[in-house]
Amino acid sequence: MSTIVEKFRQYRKPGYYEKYDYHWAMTIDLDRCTGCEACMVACQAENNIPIVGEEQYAMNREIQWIRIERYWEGEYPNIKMNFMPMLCQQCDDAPCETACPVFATYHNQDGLNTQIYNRCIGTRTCAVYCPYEVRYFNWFTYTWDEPLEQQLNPDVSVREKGIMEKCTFCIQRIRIAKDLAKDDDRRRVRDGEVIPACVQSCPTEALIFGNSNDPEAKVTKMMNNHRGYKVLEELNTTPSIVYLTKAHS
Amino acid sequence: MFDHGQPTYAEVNKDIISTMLETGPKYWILLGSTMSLAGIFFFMPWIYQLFVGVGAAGMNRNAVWGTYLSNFIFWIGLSHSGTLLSAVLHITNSPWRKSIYRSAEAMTLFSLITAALFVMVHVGRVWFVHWSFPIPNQMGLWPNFRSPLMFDVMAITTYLTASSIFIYMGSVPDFAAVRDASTGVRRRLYAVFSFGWRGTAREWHTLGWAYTFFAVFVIPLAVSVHSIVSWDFALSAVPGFHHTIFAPYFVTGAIYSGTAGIVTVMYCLRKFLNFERYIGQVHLDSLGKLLIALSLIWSYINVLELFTTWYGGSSFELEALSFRMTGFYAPLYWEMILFCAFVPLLMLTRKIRWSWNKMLVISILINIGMLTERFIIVATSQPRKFLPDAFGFYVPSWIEISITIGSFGIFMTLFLIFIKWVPSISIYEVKETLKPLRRDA
Amino acid sequence: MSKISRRDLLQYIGAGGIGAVGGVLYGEGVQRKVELLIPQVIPPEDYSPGVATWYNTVCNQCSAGCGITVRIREGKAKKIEGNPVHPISQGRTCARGQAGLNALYNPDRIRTPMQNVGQTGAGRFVEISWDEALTTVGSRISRLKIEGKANSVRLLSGQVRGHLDELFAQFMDLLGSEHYQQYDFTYPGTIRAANRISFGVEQLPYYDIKNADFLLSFGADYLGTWLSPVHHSLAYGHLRQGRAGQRGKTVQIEPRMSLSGASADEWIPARPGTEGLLALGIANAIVGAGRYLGSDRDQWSVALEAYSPSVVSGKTDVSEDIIVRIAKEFSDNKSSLAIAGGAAAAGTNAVATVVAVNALNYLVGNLNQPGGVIFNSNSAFSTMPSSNQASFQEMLDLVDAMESGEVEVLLVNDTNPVFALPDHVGFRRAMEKVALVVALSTFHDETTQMADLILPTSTYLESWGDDAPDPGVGFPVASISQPVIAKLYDAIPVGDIVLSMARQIGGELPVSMHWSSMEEFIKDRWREEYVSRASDGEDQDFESFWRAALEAGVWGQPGAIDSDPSVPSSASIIASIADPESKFAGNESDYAFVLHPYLTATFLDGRGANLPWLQEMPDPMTSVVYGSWAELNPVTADEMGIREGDILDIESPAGSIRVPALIFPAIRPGVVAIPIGQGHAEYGRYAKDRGVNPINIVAPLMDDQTGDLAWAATRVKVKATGERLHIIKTGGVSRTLGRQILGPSNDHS
Amino acid sequence: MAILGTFAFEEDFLTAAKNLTSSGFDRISLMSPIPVEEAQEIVGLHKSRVRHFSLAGAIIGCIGGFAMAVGTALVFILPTGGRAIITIPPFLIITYEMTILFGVLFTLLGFHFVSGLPAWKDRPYVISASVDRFVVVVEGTTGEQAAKAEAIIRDAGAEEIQHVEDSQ
Repeated sequence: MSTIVEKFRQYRKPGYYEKYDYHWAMTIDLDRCTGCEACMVACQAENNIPIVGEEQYAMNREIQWIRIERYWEGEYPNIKMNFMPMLCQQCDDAPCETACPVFATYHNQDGLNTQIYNRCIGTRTCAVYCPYEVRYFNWFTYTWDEPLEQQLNPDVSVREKGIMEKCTFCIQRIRIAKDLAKDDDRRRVRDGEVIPACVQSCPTEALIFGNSNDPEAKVTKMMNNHRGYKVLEELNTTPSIVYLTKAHS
Repeated sequence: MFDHGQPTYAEVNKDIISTMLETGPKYWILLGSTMSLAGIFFFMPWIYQLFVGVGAAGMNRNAVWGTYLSNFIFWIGLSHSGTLLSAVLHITNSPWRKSIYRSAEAMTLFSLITAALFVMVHVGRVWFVHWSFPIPNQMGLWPNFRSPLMFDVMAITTYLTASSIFIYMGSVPDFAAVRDASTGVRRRLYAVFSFGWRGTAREWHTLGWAYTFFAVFVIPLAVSVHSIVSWDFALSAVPGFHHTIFAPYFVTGAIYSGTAGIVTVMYCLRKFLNFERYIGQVHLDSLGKLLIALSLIWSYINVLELFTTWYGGSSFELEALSFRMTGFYAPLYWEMILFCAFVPLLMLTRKIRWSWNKMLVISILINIGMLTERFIIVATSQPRKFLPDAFGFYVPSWIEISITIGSFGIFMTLFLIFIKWVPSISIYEVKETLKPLRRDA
Repeated sequence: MSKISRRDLLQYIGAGGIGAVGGVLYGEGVQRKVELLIPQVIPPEDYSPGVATWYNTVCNQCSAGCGITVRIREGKAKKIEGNPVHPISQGRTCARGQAGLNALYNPDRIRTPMQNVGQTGAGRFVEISWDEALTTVGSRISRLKIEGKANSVRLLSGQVRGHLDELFAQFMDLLGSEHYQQYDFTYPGTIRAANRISFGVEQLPYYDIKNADFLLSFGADYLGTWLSPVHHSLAYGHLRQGRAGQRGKTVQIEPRMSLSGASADEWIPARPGTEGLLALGIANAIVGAGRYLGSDRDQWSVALEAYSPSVVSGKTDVSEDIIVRIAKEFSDNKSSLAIAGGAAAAGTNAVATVVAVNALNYLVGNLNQPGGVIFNSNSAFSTMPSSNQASFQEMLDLVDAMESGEVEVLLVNDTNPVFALPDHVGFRRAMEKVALVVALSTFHDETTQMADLILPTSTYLESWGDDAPDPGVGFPVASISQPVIAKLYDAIPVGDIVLSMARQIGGELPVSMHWSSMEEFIKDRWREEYVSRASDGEDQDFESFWRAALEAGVWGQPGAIDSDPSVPSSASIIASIADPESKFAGNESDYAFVLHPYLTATFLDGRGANLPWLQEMPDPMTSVVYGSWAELNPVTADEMGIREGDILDIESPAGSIRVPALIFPAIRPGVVAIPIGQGHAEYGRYAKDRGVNPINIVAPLMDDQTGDLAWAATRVKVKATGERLHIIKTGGVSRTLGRQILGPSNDHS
Repeated sequence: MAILGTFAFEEDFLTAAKNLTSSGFDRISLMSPIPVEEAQEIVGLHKSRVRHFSLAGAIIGCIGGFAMAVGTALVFILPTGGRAIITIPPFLIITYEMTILFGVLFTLLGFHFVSGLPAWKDRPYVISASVDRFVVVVEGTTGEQAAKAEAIIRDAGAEEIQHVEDSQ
């Protein structure tokens, strides 16, 4: 009898990710984050994110792969502000992946929730299904005023209208790091060799990135921190980002 | 069955086929206006949106589904009229369905086509929408059959084929009747349409069996189509969508709005093609009773949904519920409740249920209520999901409103074409309901 | 049809449904621009398509001087990152630093020299060539020099450090005019003056937040805009979670919660202008409770007796037990640090406030201690001119000089006084009286619009220069700024403009300023520095040192903290304590609110407003974009019946502006806060006619000791105009509604 | 030679049909404007062979649908949502839809096979058969066979009798 239960559990949770060599993860220390939004501008510079303009912004159509959420706590005069960077959680059981009718988003060997731009037909189901609302749609083909387009990063494709986009953990940097590691006598990517643009520019080092399959990685240790928790854990999307609550000295 | 006395077989033929052959100037004016309505209000904004991008509509980051999808569901809902009338009542062979089931099926087919068009308008890159069909393509990738949208694609294509075969096979004998009653090109054309039907016992026997099988297949299909359409919402984790009651809720809503649609169409057929003799009081009365039953089921499910949400007490669901009932769209919500739950109760009195004009008004109100219901589900649950700082707002833009109006144009155009090409009342079924001719009579 | 590639054909076939027709027409309509893979005919030597190269330079988006490294692909700058070896940025950047590429590739850059035709300020410019422009300037100045009226040539620059500052000083000395001034709205003049009075030090000290246990900040938004935000953020991160098992505590005292207030453990909204009094109250509590064991305890208690916590709490609206508790924590912690800045150092009692805070630092003995106030030794460059930062009073004198016609030629470099000074000062009108105004600037800002002659300068990413960061990091540091890409357009770096002007003017200028380019000048100065320091055993020849410095982007002597940490005597500090009574423009009865203009992390003082990424970046506290707003406490807003988006008419004794209201829970009821940065009349498509500039209604009050503008000492009256405006913000409902988003335990509701 | 008898009333039509079948004529076709069950029994039609086609179609659809879903999922292994590659519940829905689709298509196919339509070669037919007349046609009769059939039709009360060509 137990084999059937075991088989069903194995079927229900194939657990692809133990077998893959990398499982990229990130920890965000809310005690360090000061809400300065350097990560947002860094991400915009690295990933060719367009400027949507004033009236599009007024219609709530901004494109910000990582955004800072603000939560007031208490009332004047003992009022507190809590910042929370919110980006794609690269969930292991992502509700958006099963929803896409054309496999424009799936879970690759790096444990990343990939978004394939030329495959997307724009049904936007993934954005409805994402509880974190971190998927952004190209409502128009956005343009860069001349000569701003010279700044576009050649490693990241520029999206046309009708395509969904989201944080990819700077997959172009991960690919380059894996290629360099492969050329260097086929070793694995060491901890700290690849970091996304937001982690690299965060001035308070609140964001830590690494391979959570590797027990010595800094991120794995941080993930086991007693302050660690996952946002909307009760929806059991098993996100790959662990937030660390604000401590009280 | 017939308010103004029994017509003879020949009169039946003449009456129904005459509506097809003689086309007065009024018909052309009506056809021209509906085609321009469709063209100006539906296709031109759509072409504009194709050039500019889906941003022309009012959707934004957190309400990525807008009126296009709620219209899609409304039109799929309307398509359930045909299934119910022709298939279910055919199986239970109730006599009163016989004269109205053909145009009900036509309503099914044309609202399905309009719904399919809405998918094209809704999708961001319509020039790659063929990737969602399981046909080989440039990238060698096959669609993801785990996605509710793939269920949609499969269910709606199946439903489209099934209902078009269903209506076509049902009207083959009538095509033969038209063939015999017409000359020249039209005769040769209908000879082809009717596959050379002669009405022999073997043909009637095979058609009877095939038709029954079609009906048997279409009923579960219709139920599955609308539950699959509800699963686009129900399989998500969004607080306003994620209820297990959604499948029966949508199926009931669909049959309910479909039946209301039939009453509207019957009224128009009676008025413009003066079928007073064929569509009588009994149809109106039975449709009215059906509407009352369906509205009670619908209200029950609505109350059930509110109760379970309130009883559950999760902050997400309660917030979605409170925004729906007291937020910006609260008047729309209460208007929906009024039109779909309370107005139909008027039909309990015979005085209202028997007057065609009152029933027309009630059926139109019901359908307006159902359109708002779909819009409410889409517009009030999406902007307020889990993270309060990401709450947003959704207001349809002029393009969405004009495309919604235009979609009725498309439906009416198709229906007007149908009236001239296919007998809108099934000739042989009406004859069946007449008392057979007796030698001594 | 033109040639159809295989991909286009498939796209047309693939266009399913009626959309096909639209797709075909649209596909043809878009002509693809042919782009060359290698832009130049002969590419530079380190150029290979597909391979990225990194160049280290210095960020110039604010005066912190962070070292940055820029990624270059195919001769185009792609990404700015922090320079990992630079002690200020340590590999990190802030939002403004990242947006440097927007300035480099900004569509509204001035591309060729321009001459104003028609009325000054009308903005009708015609393009002229470089030598034509230089001859007009050169001949005018040399004629004045010959006539002995060299003093009528004035150079007004933004905050410039390093050898470019020395070049400017040398140029003006050789001309014979001693009117070389710098004006920068964000310049910490009052803090520098207070340190000079308290500790007798000229350089700004290094506030070592990293090793502090308890940080008490009087108005200083050290995480957003105060002195060196990136370095302070790094320190803040370490203060919080950098040390195992130990978490520093921060307290912020300011009327309106800034970015640092949001991250602080305690936010104390003292009454505006009374921060100095509060500091002295805390000092009194420390000395009174016997926690200061220094020998001169009784002189301290005499000096502080007037500021007992009970008296101070009345005036500052901060309860007595909070003052006593803060004092206890401040003195108990091993290393606690007090800093002052922002609005606290921008009242009429600015210097007195900072002196009071310095006294606090002295009382806990954290001077020159880790986690305290570490005095910087002299700068890395020996030959540095004394700082000639103009105070507000000196700017008024400049305006009077211009009005009276004393100024013949005004050179304006990289500063925008027309925007940064209140309109009633009349800088714009005075510029019309000047015969020749020459603007050396990269963008068409308000001041450049008034110029007669515009000489386009290249951005910091295309020009040579160096920088000794001030405030330093406790040891001498010198960073090099080198061009990362080939110069864009017909612009010239400002250093080269000065050298070519010197050559144009003739006389002894070209003799002593003999360098042909800024690079040569910088290299020459570094060679002198290298030779002067070579005596202590560095045997590398200069060339390899120069190449290594260029590659690293920075040079420093970490170990070189001078041996005896000279702690200033307490007598001077006691003597410097003055009664920090603050005055406000406008009496309380008519002008009920205190105006609290504040520097924003997005635009700082308005210089970032023309960068699209910053315009579209939500304001860190209110998440508002593309506009200005006035923050009001929810309670006062209710009383006045004001809702979010109502346009308010805010009037001060010096003027009035119209700005939409925003309900902001973390602000004192009697204060209205307006962000500085928007409200540009010119300055490019992203900034033009957007929002409102609160500096224009700041009354011309000044700090009594330094003459700096007291921009936080103005009272205003607020009246709703009845009109409404949609404030664009990303925030939805900024409350967690009981959902466990910020942590498992539900204490964040 | 084919004899074609037109009847105004249904019971005469049925009596003619019964007499013709009992007297051994086999190539009889009974045409009527509405389906008449007794006529179908007379000709010996009870359970139509269309039902085999439907069943076959349903089974093919079921197997085909599941095979399609599983086959396409295995072309490229793309794990989504942490679930298995071959996820049974969604594929069952696809199977359900395909079952119905192929069921309907095969029923249509069955209709065409069993009923012999579409047949465009001209066969004995009277226009009024689709309006209000019941028609009996006896084909492949010669000489006295035709006379005998004609007699049966006449005493059943035929309105009109015609001699027409056989159907090819």
